[in-house]
Amino acid sequence: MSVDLSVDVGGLQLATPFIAASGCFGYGLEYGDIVDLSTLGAVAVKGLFLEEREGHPPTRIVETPSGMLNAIGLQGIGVRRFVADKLPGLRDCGAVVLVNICGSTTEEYAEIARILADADGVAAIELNISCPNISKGGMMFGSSLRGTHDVVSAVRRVTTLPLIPKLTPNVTDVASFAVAARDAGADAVSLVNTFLAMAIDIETRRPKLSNVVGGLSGPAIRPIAVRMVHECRQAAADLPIIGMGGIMTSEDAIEFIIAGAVAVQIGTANFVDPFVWSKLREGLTDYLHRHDVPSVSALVGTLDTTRGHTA
Amino acid sequence: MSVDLSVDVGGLQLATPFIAASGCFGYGLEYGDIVDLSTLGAVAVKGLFLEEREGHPPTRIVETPSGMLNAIGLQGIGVRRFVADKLPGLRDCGAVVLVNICGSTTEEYAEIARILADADGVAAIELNISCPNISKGGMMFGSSLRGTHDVVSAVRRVTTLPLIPKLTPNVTDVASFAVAARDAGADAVSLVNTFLAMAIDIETRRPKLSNVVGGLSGPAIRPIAVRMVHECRQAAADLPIIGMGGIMTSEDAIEFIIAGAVAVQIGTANFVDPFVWSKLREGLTDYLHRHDVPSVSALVGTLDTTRGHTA
Amino acid sequence: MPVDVDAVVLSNTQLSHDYNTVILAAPRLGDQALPGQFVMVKTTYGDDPLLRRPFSVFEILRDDAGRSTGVSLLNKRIGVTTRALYALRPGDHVRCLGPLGRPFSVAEPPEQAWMVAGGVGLAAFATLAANLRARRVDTTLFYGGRRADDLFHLDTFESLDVHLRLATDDGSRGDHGNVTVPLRRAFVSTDRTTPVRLYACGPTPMMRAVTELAASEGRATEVSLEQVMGCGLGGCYSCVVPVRGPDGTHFVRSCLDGPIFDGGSVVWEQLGE
Amino acid sequence: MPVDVDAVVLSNTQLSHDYNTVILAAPRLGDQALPGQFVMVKTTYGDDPLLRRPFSVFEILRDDAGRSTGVSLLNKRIGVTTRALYALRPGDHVRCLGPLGRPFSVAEPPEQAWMVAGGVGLAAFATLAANLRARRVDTTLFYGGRRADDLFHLDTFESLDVHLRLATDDGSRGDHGNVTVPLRRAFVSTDRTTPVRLYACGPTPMMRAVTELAASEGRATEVSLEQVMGCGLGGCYSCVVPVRGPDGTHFVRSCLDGPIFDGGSVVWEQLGE
Ligand SMILES: Cc1cc2nc3c(=O)[nH]c(=O)nc-3n(C[C@H](O)[C@H](O)[C@H](O)COP(=O)(O)OP(=O)(O)OC[C@H]3O[C@@H](n4cnc5c(N)ncnc54)[C@H](O)[C@@H]3O)c2cc1C
Ligand SMILES: Cc1cc2nc3c(=O)[nH]c(=O)nc-3n(C[C@H](O)[C@H](O)[C@H](O)COP(=O)(O)OP(=O)(O)OC[C@H]3O[C@@H](n4cnc5c(N)ncnc54)[C@H](O)[C@@H]3O)c2cc1C
Ligand SMILES: Cc1cc2nc3c(=O)[nH]c(=O)nc-3n(C[C@H](O)[C@H](O)[C@H](O)COP(=O)(O)O)c2cc1C
Ligand SMILES: Cc1cc2nc3c(=O)[nH]c(=O)nc-3n(C[C@H](O)[C@H](O)[C@H](O)COP(=O)(O)O)c2cc1C
Ligand code: FES
Ligand code: FES
Repeated sequence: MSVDLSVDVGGLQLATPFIAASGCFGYGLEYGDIVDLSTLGAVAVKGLFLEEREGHPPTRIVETPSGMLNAIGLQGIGVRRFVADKLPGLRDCGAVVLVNICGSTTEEYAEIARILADADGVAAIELNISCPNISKGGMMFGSSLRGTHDVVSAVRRVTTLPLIPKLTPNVTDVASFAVAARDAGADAVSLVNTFLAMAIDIETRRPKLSNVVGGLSGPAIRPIAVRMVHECRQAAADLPIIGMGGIMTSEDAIEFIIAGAVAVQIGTANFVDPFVWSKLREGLTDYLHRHDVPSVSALVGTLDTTRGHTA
Repeated sequence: MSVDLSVDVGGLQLATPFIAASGCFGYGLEYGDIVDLSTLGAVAVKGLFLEEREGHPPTRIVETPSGMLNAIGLQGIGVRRFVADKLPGLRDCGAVVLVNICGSTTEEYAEIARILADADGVAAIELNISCPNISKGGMMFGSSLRGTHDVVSAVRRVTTLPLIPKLTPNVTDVASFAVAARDAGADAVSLVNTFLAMAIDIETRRPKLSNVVGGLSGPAIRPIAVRMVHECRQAAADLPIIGMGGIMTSEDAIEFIIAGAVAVQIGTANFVDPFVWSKLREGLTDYLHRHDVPSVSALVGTLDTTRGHTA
Repeated sequence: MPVDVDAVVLSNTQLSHDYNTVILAAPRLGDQALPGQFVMVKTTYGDDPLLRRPFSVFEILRDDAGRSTGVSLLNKRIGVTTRALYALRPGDHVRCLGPLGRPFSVAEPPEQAWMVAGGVGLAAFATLAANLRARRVDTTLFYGGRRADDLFHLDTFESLDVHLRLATDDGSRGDHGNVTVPLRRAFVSTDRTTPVRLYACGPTPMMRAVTELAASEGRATEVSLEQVMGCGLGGCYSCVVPVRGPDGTHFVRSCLDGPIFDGGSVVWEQLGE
Repeated sequence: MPVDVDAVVLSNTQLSHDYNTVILAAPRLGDQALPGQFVMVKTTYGDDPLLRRPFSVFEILRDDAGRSTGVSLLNKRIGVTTRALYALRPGDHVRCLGPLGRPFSVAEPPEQAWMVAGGVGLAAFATLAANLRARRVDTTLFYGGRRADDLFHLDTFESLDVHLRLATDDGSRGDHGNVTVPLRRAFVSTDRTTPVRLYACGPTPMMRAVTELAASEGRATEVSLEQVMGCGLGGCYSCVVPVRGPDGTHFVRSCLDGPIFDGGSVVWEQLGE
C-alpha cells in the first residue's frame, strides 16, 4: 500500500501536511541550504506589515521549561520588498508560500492583501490576528469576535487567494473565533499562535524581555493547543484547521491530525532540529502504513471521544 | 538583619508565603510524616463538595513536556466528613487550613461555606470556581463574570472567614475576573488553576485521560501564570493575590512575588520533591538578605516594567 | 519515614536488550525497605521528564556485618525514565524517595509461600524471598517470561533457597505457556489444607488470573498493582484502583493503601485494559 | 553546508572549577569549520532545556595524515547547558549543528595578526591561530583572565608560534589589569604604518574598549559578538545586534551576518548592558 500524504486545506493543495510556521523559518530562503523547500507542504513566511519594521530591541527570546518566550516585534522588510526580493527566490525553490500578514488597522491588512493578490507565487494568505507582541493590531483583532469578523471580511473582499486567519489561544472560547472567521469568509483557520506570557529576572527585578511580555511556544503548550484544535473541530467540522503548538516529532503531528487538524505547522522545532522535516514525513508515512490508513485525510479528526483511557 | 517572611493575605496572617496548593497535598495529613505542617504558610486542602465523590476512573494523570494533565474529578470525602475526620488532625499539627470548596450550584457553595463557618480550625475559604475537570460547576462559574460575581457574593453573605476565589486562566482577560471577585466581596484571589488541555494516545486514537480533557499544571505554565499575576496586580493593586503555576524553586516563587503575589501556592512540585518546603524558605530568606529587602511584603509587586532587559 | 536520597550508581548490569539491574548506594533506603515497598525515582534534574516513577526495591544489599549499604532496582525499558535507568553508568546519580507503600504480609512457618511473577514483576520478590528465608518459610517462585533468556536472577533466588517453577511463552525453558501452567499443577499436587500464602506481581491480566485461580482453590492472593503514580505519597489521587469494601466499591489510592492489595477485593473489570 | 552530528565525547578535561575542554569525534564538522564559526549544541534529549546553545569551534583536531577527526570546545560553566558540557564523560553524546556564521577574515603576510581574548573569548582563536600559522602570519595573542590559573591553553597557542601577551585582574600573571593594558603598550611600540589586523572576543565591554582603542590608532577590529541565539540559522530573529549601515542603524542577525562584525559598525550603546 502506498499512502497519500497530500492534503487539501480549503482549496489549497499541499503535498504534505507539514508547514513551516511563521516567524520560525525566516523568509524560508535562510533554510534553502539545508532543506529542500519544495518537499515541505508549505512555508509560512515571517509576518509582514506594509512597511519595514525594526522590531523590539534584544533581549527578544528567553527559554522557559520546555518552551520559549519571544517578543521579536515583527522585524521585517515590509510586503513590497518581500515581493521584490524574496518571492522570486522562493518560487525558484518550488516552495508553496503562505504569506503571514499583520496590520495595525483593517485597512492595512486589506492593502497588504491587495499587493499580494497581484504578486506571482503566493499560495495563500495567513492573517495574523494573534501576534501578542505588538501594541497595535495583531491580537487586538484576534481577541474580539467583531475585530476578527471585520478583518477577515475586509481582506476577503480584496482577494480570491485562500484566506487563513491565525487564531490566538488567549481567549475563553477559541471555537467561537473559528466560527466567526468562517462566517466572515475564511477558507481555513490556523491555530494556535503563542500564549501571552512573561519571565522576570529576579536579580534585577525587571522583565527578561525588552518588550516586558512575549509569546510562549514550544512543547510546553502542546496539550492546550491540541485541546483547542479539538474544540474548533467540534464546533466547525466543515472548516479546515491547521494545527500547531509544540510539535517536535511526527507523533506530535499525528496527535494534532487525529484531534482534527488537516495540516500542521512546525515552529519552535526548527530551532532545535532544522532537519526535522524528513523525519516528520517518514514518521507519518510509517504510522499510516502500520495503521492501515490510506491517506492523511482519512486520519483527520478520527479521535474517539466516546471514552478516554481507563487503565 | 533578620528578614520577615510573614505575610498578610487580606486579613489572613501567614508565617511564610508558601502554601500547599489544593489537590496536590491530599488533606495535608498524608504529608504529616515528612513535613512539619506548622512550618507551612498554610495548607489548601483537596477540593471539597458537599457530598462524597468518587471522581473519574483512571487514567487520571498524564505527563506532558515540563507539565502534567490531571482529571481527578474531585474525588473527595465531602465537607462533613472532612470537618469530622480531618480537621482535628490538622489542628493538632498546627496547620493553617484553607478549605478549597466546589459546588455544582451557587447554593451548594453557600451551604458548604455555612458548614465551615461553624467548624473549628478553618483559616480561610478558597472558592474553587476554576476546576476544569467537572461537568457542572467549577470553571462554569469562573469563566463568566456574572457567575463569578454570583458565587462570591453568595458565599460572602454566609461567612466572615477570609474568602479567596481561585481564578481560572482559561479566559481572555483574567484581571477582569479579579476585579469582579473583589467587587463581590473577596478578600484575596488565588490564581492560576490549571489550563484546560488534552493528550491523545495516537496508537488507540483515544484521549489519554478517561475524562478526555484535563488540567495542565507544572513548570510548563509558569510564564503564563506570572503574566496573569502581573495583570491582576496592575488592574487591582489593592487586592491581595496568591500566585501559583509551576513553582518548583524559591527563585520561581520570588518571580511570582515580584510580579505581585503576596503569597504563593506549590502544587505539582510536591510530587517531584515533597521536601521542597524547607528549600523554599531558605532560598527566599537568602534572597531577601542578599538584596537587603527586610520582608516579603516589601518585595511584593516590585517589578520594574519601565523597561525590560536589553542585552 | 520516607527519605529522599541522591543515590550514586555502584553498578549497572544490562541483562538483555531491555532489562537491567542497577545497584545504588543508599543505606538509609535499604535500612527501612520492607518487602513489596517501592521508591519514586528521578533520573534527571531538568523539568522534562517532570515526575518521578515508581520502582520496587528489588534487593537490599548488605555488607559483611549485615548492615544495609543500598538497594538494587530491576528495570525494564519501556519509556523515558526506564530508558535512562537502563543507560546508567557507575558514578551517575539517581534520586530515590522511599520506601513507600504498604508492604506484603510475610508468611510464617508452617505456611508455605508461593510467589508468582510475570516479567519485571519479579522485582517485587527478592526482598520478600530474603525475609521469608530468614523466617525459614518454604518458598516457591513461579516465574514466567517470553523466552528462556528473558528469565533473570534465577541464581539470586536459588541462593535464597527458593524453589523455581518456570514457564516461557515459547517453551524454551520450563513450561510452555504462561506462569499459571506450573501454578495450576502446583495446586493439583497440593492438599487444600496445606497452608499457602500467595503473592503475585506482573501484568494485570496475569495477576487477575492468579487471583481467580487461587480463589477457585479457596485461597487468597496478595497482588502488587502497577498504577500510574504522580506522587507516591497520597497527595494527588492519581493512582487509584477500584476496591470492594463493606460499603461498596471505592477508588482507593494504591500508593498509600497499596501497592499490595488483597486480589479478591480488587474490582478487576474496572481496573482498565 | 551545516551538518547536525551526534558527536561522541572522546575526552573532557576540566581545566578549573568552571572551565573545561571537551573533544568531540566529529570529522564532518572539523572538515568545514572556518575560524570564528560556531556550532549549536544540545546535550540532552528531553524538551528541557529546549534550545541549543552556541559555542565557538575551539580547535580542529586532525590525524597524522592531516584529516579532520573532530573538534574541541572550550566551555565555561554558567548555566544549564554549560553545566552539562562541564560534566561530560567519554562516551557521552553531544548534538552539534554547524559550522555556522560568518568567519573571521584571515590576515596574510606581511600583515600581522593581533588576537585579543578575554576569558572564554579565547575559544574563538585556536582555529584562527592555526590558519594564520599556515599562512605564516606573525601572530600575537593578548589574553586576559581573572588570575594566573584562569589562563588556559597557553601551550596550544605557543605551539602555534603565537606570541603571548597576558594580563590578569589580580596581577598574578602578566600585566596587572585587563587585556587592554598590554594591548595599549603594543600600540605604542608599533608604528602606525605597520599593517596589523585586529580580532577581539570576550565580554562586550572589553570588545568595545578594544574597538575604540584600535579606532583611536586608526585601526579596525573584527569582533565576535555573543548574543542569545534561538536557532543559529537566521530563522528566529532573536540574535540581532544594532549595526550602522549606509542607510542608518538596523538590527542585523548575528548568527547569519555575524557573529563576526566590524567593531566600528556596531552601535555599542544600544547593544545592552
Ligand atoms: C508500585 C510499582 C512498582 C513498580 N516497580 C517496577 C520495577 O521494579 N521495575 C520496573 O521496570 N518497573 C516497575 N514499575 C513500572 C514502572 O513504574 C514503569 O515502567 C515506569 O513508570 C515507566 O516510566 P517511563 O518513564 O520509562 O515510561 P513513560 O515514558 O512514562 O511511558 C511509556 C509508556 O508506558 C506507559 N506506562 C507508563 N507507566 C506505566 C505503568 N505503570 N504501567 C503500564 N504502562 C505504563 C505509558 O502510558 C507510555 O505509553 C512499577 C510500577 C509501580 C506502580
Ligand atoms: C557565537 C557564540 C559563540 C560562543 N562560544 C562560546 C564558547 O566557545 N564557549 C563558551 O563557554 N561559551 C560560548 N558562548 C556563550 C554560550 O553560548 C553561553 O554561555 C551559553 O549559551 C549559556 O548556556 P547555559 O545553558 O549554560 O546557560 P543558561 O542556563 O541558558 O543561562 C544562564 C545565565 O546566563 C545568561 N546567558 C545565557 N546566554 C548568554 C550569553 N550568550 N551571554 C551572556 N549571558 C548569557 C542567561 O541569561 C542566564 O542568566 C558563545 C556564544 C555565542 C553567541
Ligand atoms: C520566534 C518566533 C517568531 C514568531 N513570529 C510569528 C509571526 O511573525 N507571525 C505569526 O503568525 N506567528 C509567529 N510566531 C508563532 C508561530 O508561528 C507559532 O504559531 C507558535 O510558535 C506555536 O508553534 P510552535 O510551538 O511550533 O512554535 C512566532 C513564533 C516564534 C517562536
Ligand atoms: C492532581 C491535581 C489536583 C488538583 N486538584 C485541585 C482541587 O481540588 N482544587 C483546586 O482548586 N485546584 C486543584 N488543582 C490545581 C492546583 O491547586 C494548582 O492550581 C495548579 O496545579 C497549578 O499549580 P502547580 O503548577 O504548582 O501545580 C489540582 C492540581 C493537580 C495537579
Ligand atoms: S500517587 Fe499520588 S496519591 Fe497515589
Ligand atoms: S539565532 Fe535565530 S536568527 Fe539568529
